[in-house]
Amino acid sequence: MTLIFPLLSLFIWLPIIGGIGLLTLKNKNQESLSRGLALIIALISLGLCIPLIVGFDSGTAAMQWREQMPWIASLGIHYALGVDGFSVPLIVLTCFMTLLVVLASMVSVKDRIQQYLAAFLIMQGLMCGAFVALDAILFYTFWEAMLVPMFLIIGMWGGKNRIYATIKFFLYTFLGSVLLLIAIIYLNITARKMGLAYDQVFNILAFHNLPLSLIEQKWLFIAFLIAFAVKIPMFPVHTWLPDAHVEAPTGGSVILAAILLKMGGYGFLRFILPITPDASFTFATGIIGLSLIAIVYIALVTLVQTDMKKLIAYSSISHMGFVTLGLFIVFGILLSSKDPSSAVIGIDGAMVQMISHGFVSAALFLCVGVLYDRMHSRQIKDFGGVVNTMPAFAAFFMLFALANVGLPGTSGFVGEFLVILGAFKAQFWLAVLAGTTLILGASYTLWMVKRVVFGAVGSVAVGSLKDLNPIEIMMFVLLGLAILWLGLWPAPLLELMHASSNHLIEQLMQSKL
Amino acid sequence: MVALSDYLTVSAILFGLGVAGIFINRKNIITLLMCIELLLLSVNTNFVAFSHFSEDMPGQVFVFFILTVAAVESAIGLAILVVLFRRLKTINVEDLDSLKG
Amino acid sequence: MQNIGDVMTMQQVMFYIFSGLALFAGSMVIVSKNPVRAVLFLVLTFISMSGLWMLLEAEFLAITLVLVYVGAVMVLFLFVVMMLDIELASVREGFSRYLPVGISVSVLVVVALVSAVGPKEFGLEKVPAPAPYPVDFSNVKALGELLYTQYLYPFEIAAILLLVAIIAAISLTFRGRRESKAPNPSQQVQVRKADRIRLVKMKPEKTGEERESGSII
Amino acid sequence: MQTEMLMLHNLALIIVFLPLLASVITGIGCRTVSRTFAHSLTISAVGLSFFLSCWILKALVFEGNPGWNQTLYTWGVSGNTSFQIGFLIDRLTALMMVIVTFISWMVHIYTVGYMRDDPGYQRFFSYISLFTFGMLMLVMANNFLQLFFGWEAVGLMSYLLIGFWFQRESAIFASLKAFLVNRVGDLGFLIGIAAILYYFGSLNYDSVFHDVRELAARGDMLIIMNNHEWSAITVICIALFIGAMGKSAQVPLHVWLPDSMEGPTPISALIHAATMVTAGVFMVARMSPLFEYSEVALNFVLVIGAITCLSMGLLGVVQNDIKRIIAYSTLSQLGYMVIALGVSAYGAAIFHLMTHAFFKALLFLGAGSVIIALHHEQNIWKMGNLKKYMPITYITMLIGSLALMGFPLFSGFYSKDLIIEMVHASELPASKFAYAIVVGSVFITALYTFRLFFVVFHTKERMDKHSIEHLQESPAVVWVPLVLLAIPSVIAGGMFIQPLLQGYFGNSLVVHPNHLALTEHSVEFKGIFAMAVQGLSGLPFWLGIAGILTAWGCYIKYREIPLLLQKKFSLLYSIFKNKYGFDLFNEWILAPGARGVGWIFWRLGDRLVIDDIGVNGSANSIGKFSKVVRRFQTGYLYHYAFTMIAGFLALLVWLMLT
Repeated sequence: MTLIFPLLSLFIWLPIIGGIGLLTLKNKNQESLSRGLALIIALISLGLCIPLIVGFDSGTAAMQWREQMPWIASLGIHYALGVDGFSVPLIVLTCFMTLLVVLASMVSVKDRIQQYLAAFLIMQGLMCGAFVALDAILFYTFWEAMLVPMFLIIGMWGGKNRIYATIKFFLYTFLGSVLLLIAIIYLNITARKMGLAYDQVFNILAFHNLPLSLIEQKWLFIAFLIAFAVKIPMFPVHTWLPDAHVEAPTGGSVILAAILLKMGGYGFLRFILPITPDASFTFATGIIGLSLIAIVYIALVTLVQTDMKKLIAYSSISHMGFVTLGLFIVFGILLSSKDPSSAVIGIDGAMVQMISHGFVSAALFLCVGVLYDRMHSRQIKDFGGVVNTMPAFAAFFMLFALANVGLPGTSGFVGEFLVILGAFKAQFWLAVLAGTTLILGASYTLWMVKRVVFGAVGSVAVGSLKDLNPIEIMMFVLLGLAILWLGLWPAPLLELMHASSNHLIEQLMQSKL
Repeated sequence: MVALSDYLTVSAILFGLGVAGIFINRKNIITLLMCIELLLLSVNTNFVAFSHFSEDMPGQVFVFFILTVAAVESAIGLAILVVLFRRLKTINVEDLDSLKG
Repeated sequence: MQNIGDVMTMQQVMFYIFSGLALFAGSMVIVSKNPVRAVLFLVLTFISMSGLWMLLEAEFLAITLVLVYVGAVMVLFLFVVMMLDIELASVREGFSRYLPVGISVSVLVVVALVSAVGPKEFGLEKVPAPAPYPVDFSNVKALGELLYTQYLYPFEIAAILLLVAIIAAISLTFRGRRESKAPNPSQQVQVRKADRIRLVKMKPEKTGEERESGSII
Repeated sequence: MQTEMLMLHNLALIIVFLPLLASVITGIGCRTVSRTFAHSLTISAVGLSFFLSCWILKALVFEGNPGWNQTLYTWGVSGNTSFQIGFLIDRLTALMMVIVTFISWMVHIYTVGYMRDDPGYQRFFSYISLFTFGMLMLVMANNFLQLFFGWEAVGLMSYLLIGFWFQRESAIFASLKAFLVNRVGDLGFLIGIAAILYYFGSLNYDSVFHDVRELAARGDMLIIMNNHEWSAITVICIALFIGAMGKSAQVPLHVWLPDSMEGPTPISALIHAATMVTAGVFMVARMSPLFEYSEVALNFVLVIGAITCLSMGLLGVVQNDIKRIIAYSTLSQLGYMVIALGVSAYGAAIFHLMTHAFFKALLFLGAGSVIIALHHEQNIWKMGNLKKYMPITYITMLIGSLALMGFPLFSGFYSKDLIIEMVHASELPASKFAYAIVVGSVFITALYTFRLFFVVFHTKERMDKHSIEHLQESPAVVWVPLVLLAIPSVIAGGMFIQPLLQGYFGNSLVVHPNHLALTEHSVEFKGIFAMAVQGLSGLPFWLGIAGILTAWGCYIKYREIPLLLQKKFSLLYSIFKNKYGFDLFNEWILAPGARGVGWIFWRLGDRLVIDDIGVNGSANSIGKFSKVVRRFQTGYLYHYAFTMIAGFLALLVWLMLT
């Protein structure tokens, strides 16, 4: 084992230790102190992304920045970390979003700020942990541990109906997790049977190469699918998301939408597709069907929502439909064109869609948070003519809404564009159905904008709104720049995961049978 | 000669008495305990009988242990009974339903 | 040994006497109204059973049953029964109501058991009686040899179990030591005025006259 | 030569990004910068872009520069597909650049006067500059991705500008409608792009145009339904054309354009008459190498264009809002252009696009001039005899109207006559039908144009007293652009027809040898005046005259005729008034239908089936089950004992029986 700088460990443990430190802080002005500390930790974490990206070799699909040491030695469980082109963008997204949440809390959270910030920092560490874990049990540990801070965040700082929402959220995700564990254990047993080395029996990369019969793959696929589909969330296991979002505090919604949902997509990339390629092929039609339902059906449901957060939550589901669609049209493309490199577009599209959705949905939730802080309402009917009193806010809101609509030049476009291009390669009608999001997405987003932002001043409360303060402006500018950058020049992101996407396609082309 | 089945029958009848006692004395916890003693006694008799007829000593060792456990059980049971009575001023089983789901 | 069918041997006589006694006493245990009498019948059951055990050449256990069980446990029962003041009427309530159920269930049990262990399975033909032990055979010695060699470990555990039972019984029924009633001088010295006296401010009540005249002094 | 090319490359960059820069500066600082700063910055930026565009046009036309294809940067690489951003400059692009920057510049100047009192002054300038940027990106694109970017960017600006007066409910409604209808077209466009990527493996024009012949020869088929195969190229072309239908407002995606008149008038002139709506026409012309290989698509284009041309012209006759009349006229004229595209007369379509841009911008700005003079009154029946008060507007509007109806020597005559000739010469199955429509539409065009003209500028004064007192000619910033636009409205046709027929577009437009009507025609061309004289004897001219006379008869001389007709054909009238029911269908069936379906999905699917039955249902059933099971837990010892014994007994019996 060569000694390298434990950068990835730092990503995990710096925020966690920082968060625990915040909890133990006792001081006269502990609130402002904890705010400052949290900000510093979040900034350092984001700063750590620079060496991560600079030191990352995008030319290879191999895991980098690897760390490995025994954890539960008797079972062969290791503390194994590493990143590839799929995890790096997600880590950066995580650090970025946590910084935003910390910034947002500066103005909007008054109650138990210390614990609030601590929960988010710990959350950050755990999420990074899940993205970098190479050991299945380690991944599972982070995956499960993540539920706890989120549970607390919604349960403690949430809205009126928060208990129902938290329990629904917890039970839903927990149901999936149990199956995930079973699948991991099954893989472990298979790995032992194959006589794999002691440090390989829980290694995810070793799982990728396990020979599995079709029936085994099918069962594993279903177990993994339930675990990850709940997180994404796919139709029909999506109903926890609107409830959780509506009750969650702004920061909770941001993290939930921006990163937790990506866990599901990441799980597809890391577990389902490489471990069970043949089962994925078998079930591809079904998953594509569910994705299309998510895109069209959920978009129609979104249209009639009256609560802004619920609307954005439903729109998230609809957008995440593109992620699963992108991942599974790959099989269709491979069938119809044989050229493996033309199938990469699906994976790329899904990945870009995840990152972009992270930015866009977070931005929209922050916008709703800004309005909620001032009006204590999220009902669309309570607003109208916000632009009259909050022009700067309206401009940002418009930008983010357009990104949600998928306007070219914003990040929202890139993922959808790539996925639709890929979908056409697979099947004509897939592209048409996926393309309806162009119309439906615009309908629900801009209709909301119309009712909230435009028009004459709707009520006295709207008339007395105050425009953004500097911290909020900073937040929105950061997000706006990220969205525009990704929309106008996604090349760096695509380049980053280029090798990993190609590698995944190779894995998919090789049947395990 | 007395057959093994005779001993077993006697102990079976004794067991039946113990069971019947539990049913018809369902109010009185002391009688319940006594009935349990009856059950144990019949079981022990079985052990002794089998041990004798199969000329196998460890059967009696078992009885020895069962006796120990039975003694312990009744000691603790009675202690609990005393505490219970002190607390609730009753040993009527129908009043003792805090385990009710 | 040849005239089994004709004459009851001494053994058989003893068996029937003891088992009849045991069953009678056992049934009295469950039907007697007075718990004290129930306990006494239980004692009788035990004693007759120990007689049966004697017939089975388990002398040590038979003696132990009488000495330990009857001598200690049953006395304990008696003790408790007498100590607790039990209303007999309420305890006997519903006796006749449950009688049919109890009897039918127990008859079922007995029938099932007897058909399982009856002569068909364990009769003399199937399980012949063993030859009696020689005169110099010591049941105690044989048991002791087993207990202190092969079963030493369980034996010790049984001892521990008894110890635990003792401690548990004591701690369960222990009411706590009676506190000393002697005053504690250090506490007495530390007492402050506020601990003892509370001053309350009240509006003076108006007298009847004042109320009538309406004048204020 | 090398340095010159480099300079031209940089020029193209500057042309595009100057308006963007100006827009961003004014946009970000729209609360802080002064009005003067805002308009001088954007006007000079767009003006500079215009002059530089002229320079490029000059280099292409007079200096023999063949045009170039420059790559700006790589947008992204996915698999073996590389998406690049860059510019394709050829004669078509250069002409479009000049038109766009010129009209935009005029509108910028005009806006100074028109929006003088508006609180959103700086924002407005930022928007229209940004629009100019988007339009330039669109016309200068050298690949489909960037084309789509520009396409959506102008759509967005149109959305923002229609809803510019965001306090007006009708304006924000119209803006949303415009965006959504455009999105329907965009869906088709995007499918077309996806198809192009699938069949050509690239989105760059040059490789696509290069490979198209091969694809056509190969005859790839795309299975649409089970046993329904379409040729790939037809699918691509029709999908792209659906995009064009959205942007260029062809039936049935035209519904947004009349409503878009809720926006400020300069916007109507710039976006909804001269530039953006012609993007579809431009796009089809740009894609001529593709369309030429699909007879089916061309027929489709032709039929859609013809339907739009006639049906929308008819609606123009019954409208009363000055801007809406011009808007329907725009729709009808777009129909002309699309017809021209359908018969492969791409050059003629672009020609008409150009002349139309000039005279329609002129008409809109003239209408705007009237509107501000009357304090935002738009109903033509509350105007009248304005020639007395607004002579410059009157004359320029007259020029615009004559150009629109295609009076000989005016620009509209040449372009329209050319289109009519082309349709006549075409051999497509649908061309006979289209020919009847284009000729008939000349009459209708003249009728609604002069109806507007006569009612507004002649007849008696119907304004209220207050308005008359303040009535006067608009200020110079308003009428100077009118004059500047009136000049090309007159001369652009004559100036441009000769180079057009002599192959101005060169290889930037491709016509299949089977459809070579345009070049054949050039042989017969004998000069602009000869053409005008020849036009005097043609059927279209007399139809136009008839139209003017009818308008004069109905609206000046015998005012009762239209009322009589209205009563007599009340059913027809109400159909026209309701715009054939498209709006009714959209507003009462389509939109509520979608919402209703959404509502049903939400309540029935999400709430009832998934949440209540699935999620809460399973939780409740577990709860109910436990409630039942709980009964066994009575707390009575003897119950437990009984259960134990019963179990034991059962076991015993079972053991014995087996």
